[in-house]
Amino acid sequence: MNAAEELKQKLPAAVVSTGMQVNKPMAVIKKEELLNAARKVKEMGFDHLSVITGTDYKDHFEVVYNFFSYNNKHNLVLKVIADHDKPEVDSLTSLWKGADWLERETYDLVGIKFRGHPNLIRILLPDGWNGHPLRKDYDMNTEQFVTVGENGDDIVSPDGTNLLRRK
Amino acid sequence: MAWISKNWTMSGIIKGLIVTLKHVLHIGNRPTVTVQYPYERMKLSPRFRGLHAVDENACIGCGICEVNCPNSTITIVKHNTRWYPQVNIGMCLFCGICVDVCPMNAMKMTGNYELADYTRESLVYGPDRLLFNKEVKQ
Amino acid sequence: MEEGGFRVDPVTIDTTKIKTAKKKPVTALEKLEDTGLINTVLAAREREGLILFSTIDQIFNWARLSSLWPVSSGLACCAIEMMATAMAHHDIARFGMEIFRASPRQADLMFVAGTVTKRMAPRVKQLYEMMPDPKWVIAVGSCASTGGPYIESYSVLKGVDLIIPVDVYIPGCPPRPEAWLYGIIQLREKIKNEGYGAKWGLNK
Amino acid sequence: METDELIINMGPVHPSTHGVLRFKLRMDGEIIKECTPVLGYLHRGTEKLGEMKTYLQFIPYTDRLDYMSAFPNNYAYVKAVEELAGIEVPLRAEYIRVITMELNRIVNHLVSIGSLLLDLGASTMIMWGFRERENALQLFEKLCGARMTFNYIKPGGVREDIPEGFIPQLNEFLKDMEKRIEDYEQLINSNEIFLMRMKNIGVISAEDAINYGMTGPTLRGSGVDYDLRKYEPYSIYPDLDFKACVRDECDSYARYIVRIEEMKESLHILRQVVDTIPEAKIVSNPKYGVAPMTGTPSAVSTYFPRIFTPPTGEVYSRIEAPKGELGFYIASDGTTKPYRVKIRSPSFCNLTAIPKMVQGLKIPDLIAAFGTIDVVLGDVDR
Amino acid sequence: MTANAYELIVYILTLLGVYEPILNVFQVLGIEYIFKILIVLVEVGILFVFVLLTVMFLTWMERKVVAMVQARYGPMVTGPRGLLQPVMDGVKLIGKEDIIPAKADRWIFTLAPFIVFIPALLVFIPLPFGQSLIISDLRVGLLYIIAISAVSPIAILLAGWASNNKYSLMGAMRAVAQDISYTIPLALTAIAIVLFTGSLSTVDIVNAQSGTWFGIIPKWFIFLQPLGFILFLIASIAEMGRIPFDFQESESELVAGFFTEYSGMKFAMFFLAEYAHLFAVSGIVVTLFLGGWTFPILPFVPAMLVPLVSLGIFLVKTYAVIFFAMWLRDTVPRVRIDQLLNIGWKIMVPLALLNLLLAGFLVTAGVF
Repeated sequence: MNAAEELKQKLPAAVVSTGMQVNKPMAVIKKEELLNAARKVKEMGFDHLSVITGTDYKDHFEVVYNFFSYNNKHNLVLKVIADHDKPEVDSLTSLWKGADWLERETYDLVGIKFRGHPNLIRILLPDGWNGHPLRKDYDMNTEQFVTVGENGDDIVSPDGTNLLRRK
Repeated sequence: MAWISKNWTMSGIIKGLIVTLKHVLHIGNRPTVTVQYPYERMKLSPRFRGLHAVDENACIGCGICEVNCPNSTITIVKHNTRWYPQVNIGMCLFCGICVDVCPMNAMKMTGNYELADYTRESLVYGPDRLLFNKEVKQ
Repeated sequence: MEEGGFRVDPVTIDTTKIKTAKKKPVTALEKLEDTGLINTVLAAREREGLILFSTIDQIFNWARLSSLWPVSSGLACCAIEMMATAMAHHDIARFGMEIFRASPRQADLMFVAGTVTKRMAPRVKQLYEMMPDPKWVIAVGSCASTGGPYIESYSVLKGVDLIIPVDVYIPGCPPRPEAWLYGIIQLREKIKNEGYGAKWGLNK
Repeated sequence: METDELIINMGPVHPSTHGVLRFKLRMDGEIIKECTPVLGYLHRGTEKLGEMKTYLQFIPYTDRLDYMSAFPNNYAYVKAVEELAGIEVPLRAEYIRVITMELNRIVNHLVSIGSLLLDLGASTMIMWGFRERENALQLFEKLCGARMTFNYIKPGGVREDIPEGFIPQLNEFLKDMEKRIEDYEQLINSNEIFLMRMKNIGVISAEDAINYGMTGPTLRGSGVDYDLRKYEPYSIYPDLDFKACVRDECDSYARYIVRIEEMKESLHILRQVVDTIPEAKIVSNPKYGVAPMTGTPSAVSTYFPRIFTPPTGEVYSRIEAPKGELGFYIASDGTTKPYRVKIRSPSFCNLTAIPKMVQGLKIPDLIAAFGTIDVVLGDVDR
Repeated sequence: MTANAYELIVYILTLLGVYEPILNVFQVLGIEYIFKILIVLVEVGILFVFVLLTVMFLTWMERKVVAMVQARYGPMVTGPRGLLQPVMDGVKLIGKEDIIPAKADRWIFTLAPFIVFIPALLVFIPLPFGQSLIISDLRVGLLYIIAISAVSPIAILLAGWASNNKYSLMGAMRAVAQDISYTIPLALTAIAIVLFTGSLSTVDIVNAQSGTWFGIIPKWFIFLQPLGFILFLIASIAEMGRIPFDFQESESELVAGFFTEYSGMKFAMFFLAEYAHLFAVSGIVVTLFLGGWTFPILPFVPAMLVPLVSLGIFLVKTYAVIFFAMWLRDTVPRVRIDQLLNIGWKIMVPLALLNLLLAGFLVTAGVF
């Protein structure tokens, strides 16, 4: 029995379906039950949160969590489906501190909000950047420029006249 | 501090000093390795991916390299009644995909890396600077 | 950061006006001669008519080209090749350039080595402005020259010459250390042909 | 006593932030009260570009993520694609890949140790490290024609076969390298000042390291015996004899020692691989079957597909890169381009722990601890 | 036998037969003192030119030594083996724009380089370069040297404060803390030497080291006080602010330390002062512990050549110490500032006191 099935036995209410992500057991989790499921997953010995991925599927968002257990050498994938209009899932920072930046990055690039995250601000792009680039509807043609403010922070503006020498 | 009193002989630093002195005096296969570039050159691998070259007779101007180039470095332009690729080496990744995909094996990458120039415009290598003639060369 | 002191605008050559060469030039120096750049400079000197000051110019030019201290600011991949250029096998120190100054105030030359992102662009510009005149910029690699691999990206500046003037472009992704040295030699040739009496107002 | 806090912005242009990272430091005199890394000064949008390029076109971009060790990057991406499309790889190609990856691990650790020492103020080690690195780069150049950005490992094989004279040169390098590592150890390992700077600095316990998602030498320096090559084996690693290098002091010195030991282990692996490399094909082609063993570019262009469409699906594949666990998540919608590429970069996740590691230390300790987690900004910001 | 450089010049002029005639001319005009001042100016001028040339050579040497350790060549293109490189650097720095940051304190910002540079030259005045090659044999020579070197932290503090830059200020603070904590062991070990000689005069100290024991071992203080020598060497490397103790400009932490904001000639002055300091401190080490210009072969040298030969001996010894400093720089990393202060106060000072005690015992026992 793989880890996904085990999780389904333990938390039948949370798991929507189980399957495989190529060679890793995967469980699709209800959005509301994510934190419970994650807690259970951690109890099952999955102590390493490898990656958090957010994907824009035009009509919905998928957030994929890859877990790994250092003791049992097992993999487990959790998948959460979020609405496209109001993408919001629970934050796992209380369980894994490593989730902090991964969630911030997902928020930054894909625009999925993490409920309960202590410091959900952009991490790779400057504060004030318009849009989330990894969404499929991100407009690649809009030019945004960055200038430096008083204490070294970035200011985003569509106007690059201070920066550019020539067009 | 107690830690230092254990290591007061500084034997580690003395060991390090001996190694560096060996380098100063070139003891035991520790030579000066500098290759004085404008006067001497390193041996270049024949596979080195430098400036492109296009075989004048083989190229059919099909544009497969243009399509496969990851960042549209290559454009096909007209040159002496035929169509040849023009490479903006200021943009090029030197990844060699254009060489791999060329159906006629007309695209080559030479060992020329001395490409520095004063203007951005002169980094665009048109067919006049890329073409070579296989028959003439051999 | 604001600057004090008096600023000097040296007589620089507007290289953007150089059009493509007539013949097929081989080295960049030949290209330079081909475009009549040297003659332009010489003519500019003749207009001033003072040979002594052009001698001073030559001395200063020689000093400047012999001791170009780069500011140590690496941005991305090319910075590693910058380190490789400074290291034992290629040894930029032979040209007297191993003094990588961490403070731009003491540097003469800036290698823009790597991708200039939009977020980094104002900082690069600031760094350039903090350097004292005379100063030169070498754009290294495709990213700094035109945006290179990331030209389609949303967060990359398409060429550092949009924000600061560039003297020499070194293509390559990243250019091998010999290509760097070749670029440096090209810059030395360029400095050789510049007119810098401006400090004392002699050439104007 | 009332004292003012000093706020220092270290970076983005600073000699010891290894690129364009910025630390916002709240200082109490020389003591760091809070350290906030500010990232993104090298954010180049690689993941978005991954969606815009075809599978083959994206391989050169993976080179430029962690530019200190491009082969593992190439391999991780290609491995993900291979898993996605179910491509089998000929044995010789796997051997060549392991050669390149282990060589690259040595190169990476050389530069990492060198720049650590440079940050501590000793300029010699980086010169020596780069001297050996140059020898390795000549091998790379001989093999694939580029020094840092290779674009060599392709789905189903490698771009070109091993050229003539490569194996002798590699053997020479291996022989040379052993002596050099002895030199480094003599120079650094027992240097009292180095020990003073590194021991008990940047301590992070095994639980914390796991919780923060640290991987690679940083994790093994904290006493977690974990190496993906050993416990989730890929390529030909199951057939090879090597050990995961673990130290349990959890401090900067342990991480440094792990790197030195890993270089030796890599030499050991390379010696085995060089002895047993089989004579076989280097490319297998999903469309045209398995190609014969080839070495010429023309053959590569003949047997390589220009357009490549894996089936719909998603995959997360990870390898043990020199800096830690490098993973690629690829979602495919059955077209020629990936639907989504997500890069799990080791540097990014290792950097998460820096604020925890340096709290209460001083700026020089921050530099020492930061040097030992071996961050490359191209990998952090992507 | 002449005592100092002034007398040496007079002696040479007398030998050439020009001293009396010129003196007569000035005496007739009644401005004899002007002639004396002229001679002093000449000797000081020679010293300063010599020091500046040495400093330039030292920058070249530093780069070459680093290059040798690191398996490369160092400067090669400019001049033969790159010998002209320091000249070119100097000329270039003269021609650079001189930036004074807008928020800096202009007056102090401009003053600081001079306050660093001038003491670095003044240290050389009581330093015996060879027999009778000394500007002035001050009776408090050693005290003068220690006092003058204590001026440079003030200038560094001025520079760091005036720059209005956090890194500069931190670098300056560190430099001052470091200088203060290392001047004490430096002075204490120097006092141990004074116990032997009974005089603060540098010439006396050198003369005291001129003999030999058993006809073979030169009577240098290094053999009497090995501990004192090591302490003095470490303290003087810290005083020079070189790796492993280069906090004032620790590049990887503080960008360029207290001179982060300096450019052009002002920066060059810091640069020159640093190397002049290196030369001076090495000279002091040689004078105090390595017998100065003395060497057992000196009695066999013809009296006419003694100043020249002794100068050569002094320079060889000094360059050996300088080479050691450079060699050490290429080998070891930098210690941390608090570790440095710990070493200074908790180890160096007690050891220096112990050394003083030992010296006292040796003197009382009449060993020397």
